[in-house]
Amino acid sequence: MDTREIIEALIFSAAGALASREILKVVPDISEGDIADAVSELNGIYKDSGRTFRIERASAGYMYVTLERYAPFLRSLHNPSRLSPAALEVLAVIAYRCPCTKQTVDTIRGVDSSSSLKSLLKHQLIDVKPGKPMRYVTTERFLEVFGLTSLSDLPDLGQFEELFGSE
Amino acid sequence: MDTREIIEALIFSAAGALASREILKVVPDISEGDIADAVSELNGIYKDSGRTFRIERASAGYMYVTLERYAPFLRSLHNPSRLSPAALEVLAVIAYRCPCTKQTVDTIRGVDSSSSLKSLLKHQLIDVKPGKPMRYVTTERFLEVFGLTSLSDLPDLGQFEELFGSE
Amino acid sequence: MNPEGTNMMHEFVLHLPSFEGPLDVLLYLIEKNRFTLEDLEVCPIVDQYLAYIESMRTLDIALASEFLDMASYLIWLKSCLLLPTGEVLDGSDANNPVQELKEMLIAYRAIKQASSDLSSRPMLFRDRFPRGTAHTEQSLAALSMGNLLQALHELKGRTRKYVMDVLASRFSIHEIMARIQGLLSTNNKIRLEDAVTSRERMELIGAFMAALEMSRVALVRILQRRVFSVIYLVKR
Repeated sequence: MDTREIIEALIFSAAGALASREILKVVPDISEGDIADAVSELNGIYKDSGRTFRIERASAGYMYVTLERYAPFLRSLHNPSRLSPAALEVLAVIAYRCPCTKQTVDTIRGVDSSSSLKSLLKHQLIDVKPGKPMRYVTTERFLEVFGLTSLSDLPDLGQFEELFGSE
Repeated sequence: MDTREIIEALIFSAAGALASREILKVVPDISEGDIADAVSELNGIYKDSGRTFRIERASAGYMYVTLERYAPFLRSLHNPSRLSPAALEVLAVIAYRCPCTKQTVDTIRGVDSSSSLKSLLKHQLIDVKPGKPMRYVTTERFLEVFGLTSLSDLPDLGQFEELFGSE
Repeated sequence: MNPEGTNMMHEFVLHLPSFEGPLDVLLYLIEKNRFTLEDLEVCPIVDQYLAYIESMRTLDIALASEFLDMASYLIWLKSCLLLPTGEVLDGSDANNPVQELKEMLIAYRAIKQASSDLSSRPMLFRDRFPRGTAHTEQSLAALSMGNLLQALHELKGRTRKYVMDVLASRFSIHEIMARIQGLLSTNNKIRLEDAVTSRERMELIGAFMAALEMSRVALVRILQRRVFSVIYLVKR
């Protein structure tokens, strides 16, 4: 049996992202690089045969996602919950400034952010960092949702970082 | 866009089996027969390109399954252990209130917590403290899972309630 | 109200849902006046902001307190600019209030930009959908602090007041009293610190209060030979 196909079956059957180390546990004698190669070969096959999904590299590993152009059809099936502009702003502050307190978020936005923080916590896009005072950080889920492999993938905000050093 | 591909994306993104009527809602002007045809064409494509999964017709609708011959690999894939919402509640009570008796947990939750306690013990997230009455404490593993260095790292509950209690 | 004001009022009403806060309103006004943040004329912006607040009030639209806070801040700022104090507010001084406002706006504009960048990325569950999974229970590996806190919060919503009273203190005096009683069932005399299981100050205080309470209801006698020496609890 081909290693590539075993890797496909593994990622396919996983609930959510599958970490490379999980794959390495099951398929011995291969490297991280072999997995990446297999994944790009598989994506090539999907592309050539007109498939509607690809394997994506997420922060936590590999996961299957559908192509963007099918989203209009899928949305009606999933009824996705939307993030409000306020929640997106809060998320942006936390992403660029994490860990940070609610007070920092409120100060930068000029308004109270309680309800956005609540909704982001519920969606697991942010988490509470252990310790006091209570500070917020973005989650792996956040990276997955926005297709980032790490926070350093975020575009540079220039002056912003100068204005606010991290807490 | 090809109807067949839309059907593929729909079944692909569904949690579990997807009923034909759900597909008919999204893709108008097709019949049940068209869906069945599309599915068998897709399965043909998967077979020809050596894919490890097929779409199967189940009583509840269509769903993706991996081929049987990959099962040995999938079984050895670490099956992530899961925690029910009830167990999470019990864990939270014990974390903030340890050491505490089962009776305390039950009183706070207003329901019997036996099975949750069992599951938490099995996952080594809590442990029994020697002595009488039997009292529960969180474990090192608990600290690991939540990224805490000690219980005093737990976020301030009052601060969290300020945020969440404002409804 | 003058025609211009009425006009503005309608304009604001049309735009209202998209303002995320007072800073957002200010950025909108700055753009509308074709000012840049670097070359900002404060007075017209202040006036227009105040007109906005006024029109909202006239229309009986509830404004978040932040909008009013900003209004009073801007009035103060304008008065600084108008007073002939001789001080020059040219943006070079770190304590310059105009500079402070500019920095607030620059930071907010950066965040607005960042949030629109985020929103323009192909988002999971909006533009890309993961392969479906039927799991609804939380995977142990994905557990977060937020999950734990939310679990407690939901619990509180269900069982109301009692929970928080109990959870507010990690060391209940009743529990420590029960512990002391347990210890005194096998010994006639114990040290106060034997009733303490952690090294936390709060628990020690709790144990002391428990001892006082037990002494009050004549369950124990408290003995201490000298100041700061060991405190003993003796069964009565």
